Amino acid sequence: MKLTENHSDNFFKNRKKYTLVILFIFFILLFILSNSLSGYYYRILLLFGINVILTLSLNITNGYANIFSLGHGGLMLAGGYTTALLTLPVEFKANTLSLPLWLEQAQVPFIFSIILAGIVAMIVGLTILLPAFRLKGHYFILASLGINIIMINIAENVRPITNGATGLRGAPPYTNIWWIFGIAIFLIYLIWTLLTARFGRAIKAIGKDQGLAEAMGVNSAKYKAYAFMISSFFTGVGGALWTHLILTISPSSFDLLVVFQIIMMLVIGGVSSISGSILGAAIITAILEILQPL
Amino acid sequence: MDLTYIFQQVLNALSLGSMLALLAVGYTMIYGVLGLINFAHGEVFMIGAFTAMYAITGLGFPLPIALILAIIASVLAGVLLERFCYRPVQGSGDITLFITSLAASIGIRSLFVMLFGSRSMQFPMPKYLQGIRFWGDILITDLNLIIFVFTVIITLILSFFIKNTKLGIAMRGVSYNKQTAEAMGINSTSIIVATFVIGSALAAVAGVAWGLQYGNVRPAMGYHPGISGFIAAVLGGIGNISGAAISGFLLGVGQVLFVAFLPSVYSGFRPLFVWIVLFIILFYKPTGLFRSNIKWE
Amino acid sequence: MSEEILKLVKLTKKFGGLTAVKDFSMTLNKGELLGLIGPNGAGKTTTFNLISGNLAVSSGNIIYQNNDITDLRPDQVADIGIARTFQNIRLMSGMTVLENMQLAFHIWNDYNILDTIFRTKKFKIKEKKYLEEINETLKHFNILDYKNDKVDDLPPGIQRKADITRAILLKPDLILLDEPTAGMNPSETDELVEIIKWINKDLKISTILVEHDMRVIMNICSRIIVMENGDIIAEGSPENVQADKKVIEAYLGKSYQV
Amino acid sequence: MKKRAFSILFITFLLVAQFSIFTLAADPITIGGTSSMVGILGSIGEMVLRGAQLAVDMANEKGGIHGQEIDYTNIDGQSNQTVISNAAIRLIEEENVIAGIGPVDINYLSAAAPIFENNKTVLMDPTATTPSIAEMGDYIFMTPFGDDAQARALAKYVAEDLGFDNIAIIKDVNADYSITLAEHFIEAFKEFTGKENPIAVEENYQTGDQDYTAQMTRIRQFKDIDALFIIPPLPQDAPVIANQARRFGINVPIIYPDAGDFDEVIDIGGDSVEGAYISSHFAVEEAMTDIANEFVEKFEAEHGYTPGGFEGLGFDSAQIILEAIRKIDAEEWKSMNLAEQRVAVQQSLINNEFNNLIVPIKYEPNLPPTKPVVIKQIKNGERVFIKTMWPEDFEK
Amino acid sequence: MAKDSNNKNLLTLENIESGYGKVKVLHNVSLKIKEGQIVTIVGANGVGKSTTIKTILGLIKPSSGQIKFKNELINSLETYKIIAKGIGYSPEGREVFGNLNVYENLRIGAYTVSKDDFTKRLEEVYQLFPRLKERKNQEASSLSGGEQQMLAIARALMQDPDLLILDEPSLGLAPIIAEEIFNRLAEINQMGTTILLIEQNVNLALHLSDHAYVMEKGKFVLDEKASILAQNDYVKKTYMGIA
Repeated sequence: MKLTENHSDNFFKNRKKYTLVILFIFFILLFILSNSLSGYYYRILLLFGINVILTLSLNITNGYANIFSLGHGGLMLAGGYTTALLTLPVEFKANTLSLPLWLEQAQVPFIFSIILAGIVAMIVGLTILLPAFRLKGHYFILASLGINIIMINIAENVRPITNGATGLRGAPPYTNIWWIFGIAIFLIYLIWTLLTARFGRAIKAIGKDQGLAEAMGVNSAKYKAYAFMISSFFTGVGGALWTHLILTISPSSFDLLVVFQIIMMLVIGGVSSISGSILGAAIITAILEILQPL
Repeated sequence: MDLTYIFQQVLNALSLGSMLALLAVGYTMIYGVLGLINFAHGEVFMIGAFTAMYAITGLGFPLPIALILAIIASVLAGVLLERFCYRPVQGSGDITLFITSLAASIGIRSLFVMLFGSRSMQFPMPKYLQGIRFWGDILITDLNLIIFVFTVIITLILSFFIKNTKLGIAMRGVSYNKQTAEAMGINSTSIIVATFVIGSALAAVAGVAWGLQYGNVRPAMGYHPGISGFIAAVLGGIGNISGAAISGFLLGVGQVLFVAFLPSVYSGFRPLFVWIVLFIILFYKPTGLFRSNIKWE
Repeated sequence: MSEEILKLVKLTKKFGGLTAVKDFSMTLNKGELLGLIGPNGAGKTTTFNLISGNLAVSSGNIIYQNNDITDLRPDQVADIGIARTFQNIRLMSGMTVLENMQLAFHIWNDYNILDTIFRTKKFKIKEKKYLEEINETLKHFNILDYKNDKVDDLPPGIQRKADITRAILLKPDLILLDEPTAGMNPSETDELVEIIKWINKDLKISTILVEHDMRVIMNICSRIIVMENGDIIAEGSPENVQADKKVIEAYLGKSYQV
Repeated sequence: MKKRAFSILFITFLLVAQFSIFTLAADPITIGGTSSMVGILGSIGEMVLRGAQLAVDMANEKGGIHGQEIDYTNIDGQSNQTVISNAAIRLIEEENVIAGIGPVDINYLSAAAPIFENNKTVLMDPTATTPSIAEMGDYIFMTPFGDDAQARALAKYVAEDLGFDNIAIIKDVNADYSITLAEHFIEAFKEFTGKENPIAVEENYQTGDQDYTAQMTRIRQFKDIDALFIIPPLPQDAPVIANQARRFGINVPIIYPDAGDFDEVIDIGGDSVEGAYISSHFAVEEAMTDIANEFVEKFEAEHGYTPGGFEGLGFDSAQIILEAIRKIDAEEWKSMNLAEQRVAVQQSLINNEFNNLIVPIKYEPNLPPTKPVVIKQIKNGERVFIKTMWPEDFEK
Repeated sequence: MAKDSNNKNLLTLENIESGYGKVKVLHNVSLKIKEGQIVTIVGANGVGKSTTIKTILGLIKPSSGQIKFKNELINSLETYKIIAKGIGYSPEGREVFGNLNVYENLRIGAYTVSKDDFTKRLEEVYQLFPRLKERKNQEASSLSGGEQQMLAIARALMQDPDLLILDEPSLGLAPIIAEEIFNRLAEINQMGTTILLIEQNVNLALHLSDHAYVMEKGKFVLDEKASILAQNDYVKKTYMGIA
């Protein structure tokens, strides 16, 4: 009781110190890990980081805003393909695909390509889902499932751009521990910062009781769309990071099973909680690897 | 594109439509009483097909007995699912129920892969079903007709049952308002079990029909029809049995007709078209083509 | 003299075949405390839902401070200064009282998303100000001690006060209170009566009060409207209404005597 | 705050716990595999694994290579790109493999390939036939022939030996295997028949489809086709399409690519696939080398059935690696560290011919290997050897 | 009006504590209903009246205390078993099955009854509510509020219960219709059915009942003969608005 009192009243003074100390320790830990871990464990650590990003993104919609989406695999795919097309070697693009010249020649720096990946995922999510926002309950779930199926279908069939079911390969190995955990930390900060302010309170309120939130002056359609946009942006970024880690991308990697795994991470750690998402991502990533030799 | 061709294509679609209709009815009934998308329904369907296959090839039973065994196996699977997967997590929220059903689906599929391998196995078709008849240039396989007629009969019996019997009325009551139904002296648990029994039996019939029609079974066979059944159930207005049956038919026929009338260059985009149509329908009718039987809060 | 704040013109709401509100017209003056009574199902809550935009009006108009607000969404209605409470206590479960209160500042917040992310001075000043306001109001309602408790664990009396506090924090010009004393015991009811008086007199918020407790209604309302079957059957001062034959028959009961 | 601190602690714990499972460099020569045991490619993965394991066992019976025992370590790739790429790095970093045998499908292969390439370790593609696999890197080698070669050999056989010049094609439009094979086949078929348009109709279906009646209704309208070329990416679709074709009265011979070379096809297809022609990697009856006979014998003894083309490919994938090591001087081999040994294997593979395999093979840098294509026919429910198409016969 | 007070207890609640999850709604509630009586619980919205009913019906399980029906302990029984012992229930807000027609609603009401008894009961109930017979093939959702309330009561009567529990039957009804319904309830009671009534229309209810309880904040604060309670100043003041 005392502790909570403290942190909400003097929230800005103490929180900052705590956070900085933890961040400092965390980055030192990362530095040690990145130099001492073998390739395999380093990789698992990276996957864990990507999973944290994906789970946190999904938490915004499926957790806080309570709009249950099954379509995040499709958004990852959108992000992954975007960054792949922007960064693949020109030679590969020229030989395998038939792209407009500007895209074929494009060699976008990593930072911009992941931002663009996020933006494309955001646009995809919005275009497909905007007409679906008035749907309720399982009708919405069905519509969101559509994102996945539509995106996979497009990736499999627009062969001049996506190279069909084989997908694209040869993405540069840009992803590293600093990118992933940098983005993860930023996302954690962003979610925390939003939740403790007007924007996040509105989204949380919609998730708890939409009618009441509206009575408090929250435009639920608008804020749901915002929530979905942030979520799909970071899902797209997660997909992009994944692509630059695995170095290849094909449609079949983003089926329902991926979404299911992320939902598992979300549920195991506890919905609507940042630390829960991290914990869930850690547990599922570890379980998936530990079960491997069986 | 002459009339014969169109008619032939519609005829072709009858059996696929029938199977999806049977699956969709199961989805919608279970959704009605439990508020749950039973993603494992596709696996119940697969279990039916596997049992029938094994009864025929392994034990040498004739098809009708194999069908009965398939129904028994599927019903058992459905009831066990209800008892050990869904009942324990009832009331713990949508997401948990959802995860449970997805996990059950993947679990059963993996179990069958472990037991039988992921390759497909032959589903033998008895000689008396192999007939083909011609009507002018239009070709009709006996099996296609039989599956269709069988489905229509089952659907009619089921609608009669749901409409007129005490149990059927109770099922509708439970799906409309479970708590009030309980306060009328209805044991909702047994109604839920009964619903699983009926839904799973229909899935078994669909599974056997699938095996006969396509000649093979495999552990992953339930995935695609399962999703189609789910779509049909939603499209038909969740909880609406005849709506589900009709939507199942429409979806099956639609899928075949997409192939039939789309230039084959575009046939890769079939799911895209299906989903666009679906989105359009949902945009204008946000609760499906037909009236939902669920009471919305 | 007095200025109109809300005017309902021939408001009608139909649900399928059922007409819940029928050609209902009324006006509310600025600063007034109006009691809306009538049997259950007479259309009081439906009227609230129509004003607050939760239900779509079948026909008729709602005029608020000379603006037609008939077709506004609930959030827009809240934005222009009409707050409401619900018949059942509605708080965000799993959140603390404070978090529930903070939501009320949604429409007043004018820092933008960048202020939020970078925690600018503006953000801090605003949030601090809101926190002070919340503390002050909670203190006035005597529930400051519960500020950091989860609302689910609180007794109904406290929950009800939190519910009303949150509506007040919207700083509305008009508040719709739907049975605020439902489920309260007499001492809690007395406390709520004082609160409602304070809201109306000190905060100068015009109030419409739906209530079943005749003690409350007759004590504090300056004017009463009696509804039955979606329409007005009587209107006037508490004394007049209590004496009205139709009211006695439809609502107060035959044994009712003044 | 407490909760978050706890979770960070937990993660750290997990990571530290994993340190303790470090393995030391092993004495024997290790070959790694990433065959998937589950998922859609599970059954092919298992065939490959059996073949490869047998090659390793046979080498060990003969006393290993350079006096060292051979180990074969397979990590289940689960038909999942993420898992396979993790498995690849684990094989290289933790299991210290000399070379690896990849997953059976190009999608999954392309997840493993960059890791092997970056670590300068040879990765053998056991079954995937897309020619561009050989271009994935200097350390990526294909065991099977490329689809271009397969398509040409098959087109030549169909056009010249069978004399067909008007055929229908049905393929999976979601699978690159089907699409590229069809493209190469059509091109070659035009050349060998000399006809402008020897393809009567080209139909498409989608992965996961089971109902091909709409396509069959269309193919049925072409009454004078000589054959139906079915190009499924996976064996399971092959017989189902045949069944439905027969039901629609399409009674022309059926032609399959190597995806039809499975028992499953005959089991399910039954009478429908009788007489079908298949292009294959290897036929038991027509052993091209001595070791082929030994392989068939030992395989039958161990697993109780006659190996098919994919068991053969699995065997060859491992055998090629073993042969490459064998070609290195023993003294030199022993003086090298692991990284040098890995590079040596690659050096030994390029520009070399290997004859001590089931099917003789020749490598050139970044190209699919040159090797013969076998044509089989299904007769009385058995796949029977018809003809070997030697590279020099069908090459451009 | 008062019936023989020597009659046996049909339903007794002893020291019931009950609620939803962590939140306790009922505190130490005790209640007695004798055979043949009409007993009313009055109280404002949200004081725990409906919770009391739901606890009796087993829809909520009490955390402590005893519930006896016909001298049998029914605390831990499933709802459907409690209903089968002879309790008819007409829920608050009527809760008819909107997707079923009138006949089907009545069929569900008679779920625990054999087919023959059902036909017999159907006639009796139709006699009591002729309007329902006219509309027997109409979907319940299309009925007017009063008709729906009649249907809810009729449905509760279908299994010929010994105890009829009604949760706010006058809710949302015009006074004339409410009165009609109360007249029916009197008739039903005359035929020998014990009635437990929850009402906010205190005036009507107290005139009909033999005995009444006043509930506030999950406790019974008054427990008296209805006729006495109707004269009680506190009740008059608080619940009937008589100053």
